[in-house]
Amino acid sequence: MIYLILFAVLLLLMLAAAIYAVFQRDLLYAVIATGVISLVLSVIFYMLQTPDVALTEAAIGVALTTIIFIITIRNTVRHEDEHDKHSREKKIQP
Amino acid sequence: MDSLYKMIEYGIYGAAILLILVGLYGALTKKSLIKIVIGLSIVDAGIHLLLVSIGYLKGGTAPIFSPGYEDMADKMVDPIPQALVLTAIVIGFAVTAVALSLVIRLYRHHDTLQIDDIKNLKW
Amino acid sequence: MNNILEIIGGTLILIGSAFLFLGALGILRMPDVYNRLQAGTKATTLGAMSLIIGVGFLEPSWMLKSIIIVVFIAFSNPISSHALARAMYKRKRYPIIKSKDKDMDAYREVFLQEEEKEVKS
Amino acid sequence: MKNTIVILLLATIGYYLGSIFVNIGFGDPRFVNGVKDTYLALTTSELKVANTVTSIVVNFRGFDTLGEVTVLFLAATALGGILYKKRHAVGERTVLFPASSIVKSGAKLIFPAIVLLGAYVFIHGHLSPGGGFQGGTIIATGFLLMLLAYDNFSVSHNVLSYIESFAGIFFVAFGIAGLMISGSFLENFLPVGNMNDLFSGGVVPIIYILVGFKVAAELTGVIYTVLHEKD
Repeated sequence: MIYLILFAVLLLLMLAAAIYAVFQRDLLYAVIATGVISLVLSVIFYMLQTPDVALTEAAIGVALTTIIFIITIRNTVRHEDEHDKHSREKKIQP
Repeated sequence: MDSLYKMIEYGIYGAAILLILVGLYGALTKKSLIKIVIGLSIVDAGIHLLLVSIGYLKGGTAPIFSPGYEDMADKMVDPIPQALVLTAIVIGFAVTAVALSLVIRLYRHHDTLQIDDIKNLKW
Repeated sequence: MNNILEIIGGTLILIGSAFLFLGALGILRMPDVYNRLQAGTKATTLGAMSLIIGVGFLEPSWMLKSIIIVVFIAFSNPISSHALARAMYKRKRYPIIKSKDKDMDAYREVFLQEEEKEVKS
Repeated sequence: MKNTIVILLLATIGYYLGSIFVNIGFGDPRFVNGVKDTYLALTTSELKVANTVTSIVVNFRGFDTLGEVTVLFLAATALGGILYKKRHAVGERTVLFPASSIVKSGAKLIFPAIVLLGAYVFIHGHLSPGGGFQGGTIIATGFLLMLLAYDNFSVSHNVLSYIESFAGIFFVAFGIAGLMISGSFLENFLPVGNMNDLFSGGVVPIIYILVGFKVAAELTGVIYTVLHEKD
Protein backbone atom coordinates (compact mmCIF):
# COMPACT_ATOMS: atom_id res chain seq x y z
CA MET A 1 0.00 0.00 0.00
CA ILE A 2 2.61 2.55 1.11
CA TYR A 3 4.78 1.24 -1.72
CA LEU A 4 2.16 2.23 -4.28
CA ILE A 5 1.66 5.67 -2.72
CA LEU A 6 5.44 6.24 -2.86
CA PHE A 7 5.35 5.18 -6.50
CA ALA A 8 2.61 7.72 -7.31
CA VAL A 9 4.44 10.51 -5.49
CA LEU A 10 7.63 9.76 -7.42
CA LEU A 11 5.81 9.79 -10.77
CA LEU A 12 4.13 13.12 -9.96
CA LEU A 13 7.47 14.60 -8.83
CA MET A 14 9.08 13.52 -12.10
CA LEU A 15 6.32 15.07 -14.20
CA ALA A 16 6.48 18.31 -12.21
CA ALA A 17 10.25 18.49 -12.71
CA ALA A 18 9.81 17.90 -16.47
CA ILE A 19 7.23 20.68 -16.82
CA TYR A 20 9.42 23.03 -14.75
CA ALA A 21 12.43 22.20 -16.93
CA VAL A 22 10.56 23.01 -20.13
CA PHE A 23 8.89 26.23 -19.01
CA GLN A 24 11.68 27.78 -16.91
CA ARG A 25 13.42 30.72 -18.62
CA ASP A 26 16.66 30.52 -16.65
CA LEU A 27 18.56 27.67 -18.30
CA LEU A 28 20.63 26.81 -15.21
CA TYR A 29 17.48 26.05 -13.22
CA ALA A 30 16.14 24.00 -16.12
CA VAL A 31 19.31 21.89 -16.20
CA ILE A 32 19.09 21.22 -12.46
CA ALA A 33 15.48 20.13 -13.01
CA THR A 34 16.62 17.62 -15.66
CA GLY A 35 19.05 16.25 -13.09
CA VAL A 36 16.13 15.84 -10.69
CA ILE A 37 14.24 13.91 -13.40
CA SER A 38 17.14 11.49 -13.77
CA LEU A 39 17.50 11.04 -10.00
CA VAL A 40 13.81 10.24 -9.51
CA LEU A 41 13.89 8.00 -12.59
CA SER A 42 16.71 5.92 -11.15
CA VAL A 43 14.66 5.33 -7.97
CA ILE A 44 11.71 4.28 -10.14
CA PHE A 45 13.94 1.89 -12.08
CA TYR A 46 15.06 0.34 -8.82
CA MET A 47 11.43 -0.14 -7.75
CA LEU A 48 10.68 -1.79 -11.11
CA GLN A 49 13.33 -4.46 -10.26
CA THR A 50 15.98 -3.28 -12.70
CA PRO A 51 19.07 -2.45 -10.60
CA ASP A 52 21.48 -2.43 -13.54
CA VAL A 53 19.62 0.33 -15.32
CA ALA A 54 19.23 2.25 -12.06
CA LEU A 55 23.00 2.28 -11.53
CA THR A 56 23.64 3.49 -15.07
CA GLU A 57 20.99 6.20 -14.88
CA ALA A 58 22.27 7.44 -11.53
CA ALA A 59 25.84 7.72 -12.75
CA ILE A 60 25.22 9.14 -16.22
CA GLY A 61 22.02 11.14 -15.88
CA VAL A 62 22.78 12.84 -12.59
CA ALA A 63 26.51 13.48 -12.83
CA LEU A 64 27.81 13.53 -16.38
CA THR A 65 24.87 14.97 -18.35
CA THR A 66 24.33 17.75 -15.82
CA ILE A 67 27.99 18.75 -15.81
CA ILE A 68 28.15 18.87 -19.61
CA PHE A 69 25.02 21.06 -19.75
CA ILE A 70 26.51 23.37 -17.11
CA ILE A 71 29.78 23.72 -19.02
CA THR A 72 27.82 24.59 -22.16
CA ILE A 73 25.80 27.24 -20.33
CA ARG A 74 29.00 28.69 -18.93
CA ASN A 75 30.46 28.92 -22.43
CA THR A 76 27.30 30.46 -23.96
CA VAL A 77 24.42 32.39 -22.39
CA ARG A 78 22.43 31.69 -19.27
CA HIS A 79 19.00 33.08 -20.10
CA GLU A 80 16.74 31.70 -22.75
CA ASP A 81 15.65 34.96 -24.41
CA GLU A 82 19.05 36.61 -24.43
CA HIS A 83 19.85 37.25 -28.06
CA ASP A 84 21.58 40.60 -28.50
CA LYS A 85 24.73 40.55 -30.54
CA HIS A 86 26.99 41.81 -27.76
CA SER A 87 26.08 39.24 -25.19
CA ARG A 88 29.63 37.94 -25.18
CA GLU A 89 30.89 40.96 -23.24
CA LYS A 90 28.29 40.81 -20.51
CA LYS A 91 28.28 37.06 -20.30
CA ILE A 92 27.17 35.75 -16.96
CA GLN A 93 30.05 34.33 -15.04
CA PRO A 94 29.97 30.63 -14.07
CA MET B 1 -6.20 -2.03 -3.09
CA ASP B 2 -6.76 -3.64 -6.46
CA SER B 3 -8.09 -0.44 -7.99
CA LEU B 4 -5.07 1.43 -6.63
CA TYR B 5 -2.78 -1.06 -8.34
CA LYS B 6 -4.75 -0.56 -11.55
CA MET B 7 -4.35 3.20 -11.21
CA ILE B 8 -0.59 2.92 -10.76
CA GLU B 9 -0.21 0.55 -13.67
CA TYR B 10 -1.90 2.98 -15.99
CA GLY B 11 -0.17 5.84 -14.20
CA ILE B 12 3.29 4.60 -15.11
CA TYR B 13 2.45 4.34 -18.80
CA GLY B 14 0.72 7.71 -18.56
CA ALA B 15 3.73 9.31 -16.87
CA ALA B 16 6.11 7.90 -19.48
CA ILE B 17 3.94 9.09 -22.39
CA LEU B 18 3.45 12.51 -20.76
CA LEU B 19 7.23 12.81 -20.36
CA ILE B 20 7.67 12.11 -24.06
CA LEU B 21 4.97 14.65 -24.97
CA VAL B 22 6.34 17.38 -22.68
CA GLY B 23 9.83 16.88 -24.08
CA LEU B 24 8.58 16.99 -27.66
CA TYR B 25 6.60 20.16 -26.89
CA GLY B 26 9.74 21.81 -25.56
CA ALA B 27 11.80 20.70 -28.54
CA LEU B 28 9.20 21.90 -31.05
CA THR B 29 8.16 25.29 -29.66
CA LYS B 30 11.17 26.71 -27.82
CA LYS B 31 13.61 29.02 -29.58
CA SER B 32 16.77 28.47 -27.59
CA LEU B 33 19.10 25.70 -28.77
CA ILE B 34 19.98 24.54 -25.26
CA LYS B 35 16.26 24.29 -24.47
CA ILE B 36 15.81 22.05 -27.50
CA VAL B 37 18.57 19.72 -26.29
CA ILE B 38 16.97 19.66 -22.82
CA GLY B 39 13.67 18.67 -24.43
CA LEU B 40 15.34 15.86 -26.35
CA SER B 41 16.94 14.49 -23.19
CA ILE B 42 13.52 14.50 -21.49
CA VAL B 43 12.17 12.47 -24.44
CA ASP B 44 15.05 10.05 -23.84
CA ALA B 45 14.08 9.60 -20.20
CA GLY B 46 10.43 8.94 -21.12
CA ILE B 47 11.35 6.30 -23.68
CA HIS B 48 13.60 4.52 -21.18
CA LEU B 49 10.81 4.41 -18.62
CA LEU B 50 8.36 3.09 -21.23
CA LEU B 51 10.70 0.30 -22.35
CA VAL B 52 11.55 -0.81 -18.83
CA SER B 53 7.92 -0.86 -17.73
CA ILE B 54 6.97 -3.15 -20.64
CA GLY B 55 9.23 -5.85 -19.23
CA TYR B 56 7.83 -5.71 -15.69
CA LEU B 57 6.21 -8.78 -14.18
CA LYS B 58 3.75 -8.51 -11.32
CA GLY B 59 5.54 -9.56 -8.11
CA GLY B 60 8.72 -10.32 -10.02
CA THR B 61 12.31 -10.22 -8.86
CA ALA B 62 15.40 -8.83 -10.54
CA PRO B 63 16.91 -11.25 -13.10
CA ILE B 64 19.95 -12.13 -10.97
CA PHE B 65 20.55 -15.67 -9.71
CA SER B 66 22.18 -14.70 -6.45
CA PRO B 67 22.37 -17.31 -3.66
CA GLY B 68 18.86 -18.19 -2.54
CA TYR B 69 17.24 -17.23 -5.83
CA GLU B 70 18.53 -20.03 -8.05
CA ASP B 71 15.15 -21.59 -8.93
CA MET B 72 13.05 -18.44 -9.35
CA ALA B 73 13.48 -18.28 -13.13
CA ASP B 74 9.73 -18.12 -13.83
CA LYS B 75 9.25 -15.18 -11.44
CA MET B 76 11.87 -12.90 -12.92
CA VAL B 77 11.20 -9.73 -14.87
CA ASP B 78 12.14 -9.61 -18.53
CA PRO B 79 15.92 -8.95 -18.86
CA ILE B 80 15.93 -8.07 -22.56
CA PRO B 81 14.47 -4.52 -22.33
CA GLN B 82 16.90 -3.88 -19.49
CA ALA B 83 19.87 -4.75 -21.67
CA LEU B 84 18.41 -2.54 -24.41
CA VAL B 85 17.91 0.44 -22.09
CA LEU B 86 21.36 -0.07 -20.54
CA THR B 87 23.02 0.56 -23.89
CA ALA B 88 20.49 3.25 -24.86
CA ILE B 89 21.39 5.41 -21.85
CA VAL B 90 25.08 5.43 -22.70
CA ILE B 91 24.34 6.21 -26.35
CA GLY B 92 21.99 8.98 -25.23
CA PHE B 93 24.80 10.59 -23.25
CA ALA B 94 27.08 10.47 -26.28
CA VAL B 95 24.40 12.06 -28.49
CA THR B 96 23.81 14.82 -25.93
CA ALA B 97 27.52 15.57 -25.72
CA VAL B 98 27.87 15.87 -29.50
CA ALA B 99 24.76 18.06 -29.73
CA LEU B 100 26.06 20.40 -27.02
CA SER B 101 29.45 20.70 -28.69
CA LEU B 102 27.64 21.72 -31.89
CA VAL B 103 25.71 24.29 -29.82
CA ILE B 104 28.98 25.75 -28.49
CA ARG B 105 30.41 25.92 -32.02
CA LEU B 106 27.27 27.66 -33.36
CA TYR B 107 27.37 30.19 -30.54
CA ARG B 108 31.01 31.02 -31.27
CA HIS B 109 30.13 31.68 -34.89
CA HIS B 110 26.81 33.49 -34.63
CA ASP B 111 26.94 35.09 -31.16
CA THR B 112 23.42 33.92 -30.46
CA LEU B 113 21.47 30.83 -29.51
CA GLN B 114 18.09 31.81 -31.01
CA ILE B 115 17.28 29.60 -33.96
CA ASP B 116 15.37 32.44 -35.61
CA ASP B 117 18.54 34.49 -35.84
CA ILE B 118 20.66 31.72 -37.31
CA LYS B 119 19.52 32.03 -40.90
CA ASN B 120 22.54 32.05 -43.14
CA LEU B 121 23.62 28.61 -44.19
CA LYS B 122 27.23 29.38 -45.00
CA TRP B 123 29.87 29.45 -42.29
CA MET C 1 18.80 -11.06 21.25
CA ASN C 2 17.22 -10.69 17.86
CA ASN C 3 14.49 -8.58 19.35
CA ILE C 4 16.93 -6.17 20.94
CA LEU C 5 18.74 -5.67 17.63
CA GLU C 6 15.43 -4.95 15.92
CA ILE C 7 14.45 -2.41 18.55
CA ILE C 8 17.80 -0.62 18.29
CA GLY C 9 17.61 -0.58 14.50
CA GLY C 10 14.05 0.71 14.44
CA THR C 11 14.84 3.47 16.90
CA LEU C 12 17.86 4.55 14.86
CA ILE C 13 15.79 4.61 11.66
CA LEU C 14 13.11 6.67 13.42
CA ILE C 15 15.69 9.18 14.66
CA GLY C 16 17.22 9.39 11.20
CA SER C 17 13.93 10.03 9.43
CA ALA C 18 13.00 12.67 12.03
CA PHE C 19 16.29 14.48 11.33
CA LEU C 20 15.73 14.24 7.59
CA PHE C 21 12.25 15.72 8.01
CA LEU C 22 13.64 18.57 10.10
CA GLY C 23 16.26 19.24 7.44
CA ALA C 24 13.62 19.46 4.70
CA LEU C 25 11.53 21.78 6.89
CA GLY C 26 14.56 23.96 7.49
CA ILE C 27 15.23 24.27 3.77
CA LEU C 28 11.66 25.48 3.30
CA ARG C 29 11.59 27.86 6.25
CA MET C 30 15.02 29.50 6.35
CA PRO C 31 15.55 32.90 4.71
CA ASP C 32 18.89 32.74 2.89
CA VAL C 33 21.50 30.39 1.50
CA TYR C 34 23.72 30.04 4.55
CA ASN C 35 20.88 29.21 6.91
CA ARG C 36 19.49 26.69 4.46
CA LEU C 37 22.87 25.02 4.07
CA GLN C 38 23.25 24.86 7.82
CA ALA C 39 19.82 23.29 8.27
CA GLY C 40 20.15 20.95 5.33
CA THR C 41 23.67 19.66 5.80
CA LYS C 42 23.76 19.10 9.53
CA ALA C 43 20.38 17.41 9.59
CA THR C 44 20.94 15.24 6.53
CA THR C 45 24.41 14.13 7.60
CA LEU C 46 23.25 12.93 10.99
CA GLY C 47 19.93 11.66 9.60
CA ALA C 48 21.42 9.62 6.77
CA MET C 49 24.13 8.22 9.05
CA SER C 50 21.79 6.99 11.73
CA LEU C 51 19.36 5.64 9.13
CA ILE C 52 22.05 3.57 7.44
CA ILE C 53 23.43 2.31 10.76
CA GLY C 54 19.87 1.35 11.69
CA VAL C 55 19.56 -0.69 8.50
CA GLY C 56 22.81 -2.39 9.45
CA PHE C 57 21.33 -3.34 12.83
CA LEU C 58 18.22 -4.78 11.19
CA GLU C 59 20.28 -6.90 8.76
CA PRO C 60 23.49 -7.80 10.63
CA SER C 61 25.21 -9.19 7.54
CA TRP C 62 25.13 -5.73 5.93
CA MET C 63 26.81 -4.02 8.89
CA LEU C 64 30.27 -3.76 7.30
CA LYS C 65 28.95 -2.20 4.11
CA SER C 66 26.80 0.29 6.00
CA ILE C 67 29.79 1.35 8.13
CA ILE C 68 31.78 1.98 4.95
CA ILE C 69 28.91 4.06 3.54
CA VAL C 70 28.74 6.08 6.77
CA VAL C 71 32.48 6.80 6.61
CA PHE C 72 32.13 8.11 3.08
CA ILE C 73 29.14 10.27 3.98
CA ALA C 74 31.25 11.71 6.80
CA PHE C 75 33.95 12.56 4.25
CA SER C 76 31.91 13.93 1.39
CA ASN C 77 28.92 15.75 2.87
CA PRO C 78 30.75 18.47 4.87
CA ILE C 79 33.20 19.05 2.01
CA SER C 80 30.43 19.61 -0.53
CA SER C 81 28.51 21.98 1.75
CA HIS C 82 31.74 23.88 2.44
CA ALA C 83 32.29 24.25 -1.31
CA LEU C 84 28.72 25.55 -1.80
CA ALA C 85 28.99 28.08 1.02
CA ARG C 86 32.39 29.28 -0.18
CA ALA C 87 31.11 29.74 -3.73
CA MET C 88 28.18 31.78 -2.43
CA TYR C 89 30.54 33.95 -0.36
CA LYS C 90 32.82 34.55 -3.32
CA ARG C 91 29.83 35.53 -5.45
CA LYS C 92 28.98 38.28 -2.87
CA ARG C 93 25.75 36.78 -1.61
CA TYR C 94 25.84 38.18 1.91
CA PRO C 95 23.45 36.83 4.53
CA ILE C 96 20.07 38.43 5.15
CA ILE C 97 20.02 39.74 8.71
CA LYS C 98 16.67 40.63 10.23
CA SER C 99 16.96 41.31 13.93
CA LYS C 100 16.76 43.96 16.60
CA ASP C 101 19.68 42.44 18.41
CA LYS C 102 22.75 44.63 18.79
CA ASP C 103 25.26 41.94 17.87
CA MET C 104 23.43 41.19 14.67
CA ASP C 105 23.52 44.88 13.79
CA ALA C 106 27.27 44.80 14.25
CA TYR C 107 27.44 41.91 11.80
CA ARG C 108 25.40 43.88 9.31
CA GLU C 109 27.81 46.81 9.63
CA VAL C 110 30.77 44.52 8.91
CA PHE C 111 29.15 43.07 5.83
CA LEU C 112 28.09 46.48 4.50
CA GLN C 113 31.59 47.84 4.94
CA GLU C 114 33.03 44.89 3.11
CA GLU C 115 30.59 45.40 0.28
CA GLU C 116 31.54 49.08 -0.02
CA LYS C 117 35.22 48.13 -0.14
CA GLU C 118 34.49 45.74 -2.98
CA VAL C 119 32.57 48.40 -4.88
CA LYS C 120 35.36 50.97 -4.47
CA SER C 121 38.17 48.65 -5.48
CA MET D 1 -1.02 29.35 -34.24
CA LYS D 2 2.12 27.27 -34.14
CA ASN D 3 1.40 26.27 -30.55
CA THR D 4 -2.07 25.04 -31.52
CA ILE D 5 -0.72 22.88 -34.32
CA VAL D 6 1.96 21.43 -32.04
CA ILE D 7 -0.55 20.65 -29.29
CA LEU D 8 -2.93 18.96 -31.74
CA LEU D 9 -0.08 16.88 -33.15
CA LEU D 10 1.11 15.86 -29.70
CA ALA D 11 -2.44 14.99 -28.61
CA THR D 12 -2.77 12.66 -31.59
CA ILE D 13 0.57 10.98 -30.87
CA GLY D 14 -0.33 10.64 -27.20
CA TYR D 15 -3.75 9.13 -27.94
CA TYR D 16 -2.38 6.44 -30.22
CA LEU D 17 0.60 5.65 -27.96
CA GLY D 18 -1.73 5.38 -24.97
CA SER D 19 -4.17 3.07 -26.72
CA ILE D 20 -1.32 0.80 -27.85
CA PHE D 21 0.14 0.48 -24.39
CA VAL D 22 -3.19 0.00 -22.64
CA ASN D 23 -3.77 -2.94 -24.99
CA ILE D 24 -0.39 -4.41 -24.10
CA GLY D 25 -1.13 -4.28 -20.37
CA PHE D 26 1.19 -3.98 -17.42
CA GLY D 27 2.85 -6.78 -15.49
CA ASP D 28 1.20 -9.78 -17.14
CA PRO D 29 3.18 -12.95 -17.89
CA ARG D 30 2.48 -12.61 -21.58
CA PHE D 31 5.69 -13.86 -23.13
CA VAL D 32 5.12 -17.54 -22.44
CA ASN D 33 7.79 -19.63 -24.16
CA GLY D 34 9.37 -16.45 -25.33
CA VAL D 35 13.01 -15.59 -25.82
CA LYS D 36 13.22 -14.59 -22.17
CA ASP D 37 12.86 -18.15 -20.90
CA THR D 38 15.49 -19.39 -23.32
CA TYR D 39 17.98 -16.81 -22.15
CA LEU D 40 17.28 -17.48 -18.47
CA ALA D 41 17.72 -21.22 -18.96
CA LEU D 42 20.89 -20.90 -21.03
CA THR D 43 22.40 -18.47 -18.54
CA THR D 44 22.19 -20.94 -15.68
CA SER D 45 22.92 -24.12 -17.60
CA GLU D 46 25.66 -23.19 -20.07
CA LEU D 47 27.35 -19.99 -19.00
CA LYS D 48 26.95 -20.14 -15.18
CA VAL D 49 26.62 -16.35 -15.00
CA ALA D 50 24.43 -15.06 -12.18
CA ASN D 51 23.39 -11.74 -13.72
CA THR D 52 21.24 -12.37 -16.78
CA VAL D 53 21.54 -8.80 -18.05
CA THR D 54 25.32 -9.21 -18.20
CA SER D 55 25.07 -12.45 -20.12
CA ILE D 56 22.68 -10.85 -22.62
CA VAL D 57 24.78 -7.73 -23.10
CA VAL D 58 28.11 -9.52 -23.40
CA ASN D 59 27.39 -12.95 -24.80
CA PHE D 60 24.00 -13.44 -26.44
CA ARG D 61 23.99 -9.99 -27.99
CA GLY D 62 27.69 -9.27 -27.80
CA PHE D 63 27.95 -8.12 -31.40
CA ASP D 64 25.40 -5.43 -30.56
CA THR D 65 27.61 -4.26 -27.70
CA LEU D 66 30.61 -4.08 -30.01
CA GLY D 67 28.64 -1.79 -32.32
CA GLU D 68 27.50 0.31 -29.38
CA VAL D 69 31.01 0.79 -28.05
CA THR D 70 32.03 1.79 -31.57
CA VAL D 71 29.27 4.41 -31.63
CA LEU D 72 30.58 5.77 -28.33
CA PHE D 73 34.10 5.95 -29.76
CA LEU D 74 32.81 7.76 -32.86
CA ALA D 75 30.93 10.25 -30.66
CA ALA D 76 34.07 11.01 -28.65
CA THR D 77 36.07 11.46 -31.84
CA ALA D 78 33.43 13.72 -33.40
CA LEU D 79 33.30 15.85 -30.27
CA GLY D 80 37.04 16.32 -30.38
CA GLY D 81 36.80 17.19 -34.05
CA ILE D 82 34.04 19.75 -33.59
CA LEU D 83 35.79 21.50 -30.70
CA TYR D 84 39.29 21.23 -32.13
CA LYS D 85 40.09 24.87 -32.81
CA LYS D 86 41.11 26.47 -29.55
CA ARG D 87 42.02 24.56 -26.46
CA HIS D 88 43.36 25.75 -23.13
CA ALA D 89 46.70 24.35 -22.14
CA VAL D 90 46.94 22.60 -18.78
CA GLY D 91 46.66 25.09 -15.92
CA GLU D 92 45.23 27.92 -18.01
CA ARG D 93 41.59 27.00 -17.61
CA THR D 94 39.53 30.05 -16.61
CA VAL D 95 38.10 29.61 -13.16
CA LEU D 96 36.38 32.31 -11.16
CA PHE D 97 38.34 31.42 -8.05
CA PRO D 98 40.47 28.38 -7.23
CA ALA D 99 39.07 25.68 -5.02
CA SER D 100 39.94 25.85 -1.34
CA SER D 101 42.46 23.52 0.27
CA ILE D 102 39.70 21.62 2.06
CA VAL D 103 38.13 20.69 -1.27
CA LYS D 104 41.50 19.83 -2.77
CA SER D 105 42.62 17.48 -0.01
CA GLY D 106 39.13 15.99 0.25
CA ALA D 107 39.10 15.27 -3.46
CA LYS D 108 42.54 13.68 -3.21
CA LEU D 109 41.22 11.53 -0.36
CA ILE D 110 38.05 10.38 -2.10
CA PHE D 111 39.40 9.88 -5.65
CA PRO D 112 41.10 6.48 -5.09
CA ALA D 113 37.97 5.23 -3.35
CA ILE D 114 35.83 6.20 -6.32
CA VAL D 115 38.15 4.46 -8.77
CA LEU D 116 38.19 1.40 -6.51
CA LEU D 117 34.38 1.38 -6.42
CA GLY D 118 34.26 1.56 -10.23
CA ALA D 119 36.72 -1.33 -10.53
CA TYR D 120 34.69 -3.36 -8.02
CA VAL D 121 31.51 -2.71 -9.99
CA PHE D 122 32.92 -3.90 -13.29
CA ILE D 123 34.88 -6.84 -11.92
CA HIS D 124 31.77 -8.17 -10.16
CA GLY D 125 29.58 -7.46 -13.18
CA HIS D 126 28.60 -11.11 -13.65
CA LEU D 127 27.62 -11.66 -10.00
CA SER D 128 25.82 -8.52 -8.87
CA PRO D 129 24.13 -5.51 -10.51
CA GLY D 130 26.65 -3.48 -12.41
CA GLY D 131 29.16 -4.06 -15.13
CA GLY D 132 31.40 -2.36 -17.60
CA PHE D 133 29.19 0.58 -18.48
CA GLN D 134 28.34 1.42 -14.88
CA GLY D 135 31.90 0.98 -13.60
CA GLY D 136 33.29 3.03 -16.46
CA THR D 137 30.98 5.94 -15.77
CA ILE D 138 31.79 5.80 -12.05
CA ILE D 139 35.51 6.06 -12.84
CA ALA D 140 34.77 8.97 -15.19
CA THR D 141 32.95 10.80 -12.36
CA GLY D 142 36.07 10.31 -10.21
CA PHE D 143 38.19 12.03 -12.85
CA LEU D 144 35.53 14.75 -13.10
CA LEU D 145 35.91 15.40 -9.37
CA MET D 146 39.68 15.77 -9.73
CA LEU D 147 39.29 18.08 -12.74
CA LEU D 148 36.89 20.31 -10.81
CA ALA D 149 39.07 20.48 -7.70
CA TYR D 150 42.44 21.07 -9.37
CA ASP D 151 42.55 23.50 -12.28
CA ASN D 152 45.94 22.13 -13.39
CA PHE D 153 45.02 18.45 -13.25
CA SER D 154 46.04 16.87 -16.53
CA VAL D 155 44.99 13.61 -18.13
CA SER D 156 47.38 12.33 -20.76
CA HIS D 157 45.59 11.86 -24.05
CA ASN D 158 48.19 9.35 -25.17
CA VAL D 159 47.48 7.06 -22.23
CA LEU D 160 43.73 7.41 -22.79
CA SER D 161 44.02 6.53 -26.48
CA TYR D 162 46.28 3.53 -25.75
CA ILE D 163 43.86 2.17 -23.12
CA GLU D 164 40.90 2.73 -25.40
CA SER D 165 42.41 1.15 -28.50
CA PHE D 166 43.91 -1.85 -26.69
CA ALA D 167 40.57 -2.55 -25.02
CA GLY D 168 38.85 -2.43 -28.43
CA ILE D 169 41.50 -4.67 -30.03
CA PHE D 170 41.23 -7.28 -27.27
CA PHE D 171 37.42 -7.21 -27.50
CA VAL D 172 37.58 -8.09 -31.21
CA ALA D 173 40.38 -10.60 -30.56
CA PHE D 174 38.28 -12.49 -28.02
CA GLY D 175 35.40 -12.47 -30.47
CA ILE D 176 37.53 -13.92 -33.27
CA ALA D 177 39.03 -16.52 -30.90
CA GLY D 178 35.47 -17.60 -30.11
CA LEU D 179 34.76 -17.79 -33.82
CA MET D 180 37.79 -20.00 -34.46
CA ILE D 181 37.48 -22.32 -31.47
CA SER D 182 33.76 -22.64 -30.81
CA GLY D 183 32.17 -21.71 -34.08
CA SER D 184 30.51 -18.33 -33.70
CA PHE D 185 31.58 -14.79 -32.89
CA LEU D 186 32.06 -14.05 -29.17
CA GLU D 187 31.12 -17.58 -28.18
CA ASN D 188 32.52 -18.86 -24.89
CA PHE D 189 35.67 -20.99 -25.18
CA LEU D 190 37.05 -20.90 -21.64
CA PRO D 191 35.94 -23.32 -18.91
CA VAL D 192 32.97 -22.12 -16.87
CA GLY D 193 33.23 -22.57 -13.12
CA ASN D 194 30.50 -22.82 -10.52
CA MET D 195 27.64 -20.37 -10.17
CA ASN D 196 28.36 -17.32 -7.98
CA ASP D 197 32.11 -17.75 -7.95
CA LEU D 198 34.35 -14.85 -8.88
CA PHE D 199 36.13 -16.96 -11.51
CA SER D 200 33.11 -18.19 -13.39
CA GLY D 201 31.35 -17.49 -16.63
CA GLY D 202 34.27 -18.16 -18.98
CA VAL D 203 34.87 -15.22 -21.27
CA VAL D 204 32.06 -12.97 -19.99
CA PRO D 205 33.84 -11.15 -17.09
CA ILE D 206 37.00 -10.60 -19.18
CA ILE D 207 35.05 -8.89 -21.95
CA TYR D 208 33.05 -6.80 -19.48
CA ILE D 209 36.28 -5.62 -17.83
CA LEU D 210 37.56 -4.59 -21.28
CA VAL D 211 34.29 -2.71 -21.91
CA GLY D 212 34.75 -0.98 -18.54
CA PHE D 213 38.24 0.27 -19.46
CA LYS D 214 37.03 1.45 -22.85
CA VAL D 215 34.00 3.34 -21.51
CA ALA D 216 36.04 4.95 -18.72
CA ALA D 217 38.68 6.18 -21.16
CA GLU D 218 36.12 7.53 -23.63
CA LEU D 219 33.98 9.40 -21.10
CA THR D 220 37.04 10.87 -19.37
CA GLY D 221 38.23 12.11 -22.74
CA VAL D 222 34.83 13.68 -23.50
CA ILE D 223 34.73 15.55 -20.17
CA TYR D 224 38.33 16.69 -20.47
CA THR D 225 37.77 18.02 -23.99
CA VAL D 226 34.61 19.92 -23.14
CA LEU D 227 36.01 21.36 -19.91
CA HIS D 228 39.09 22.79 -21.64
CA GLU D 229 37.14 24.52 -24.41
CA LYS D 230 38.47 28.05 -24.94
CA ASP D 231 36.38 31.19 -25.35
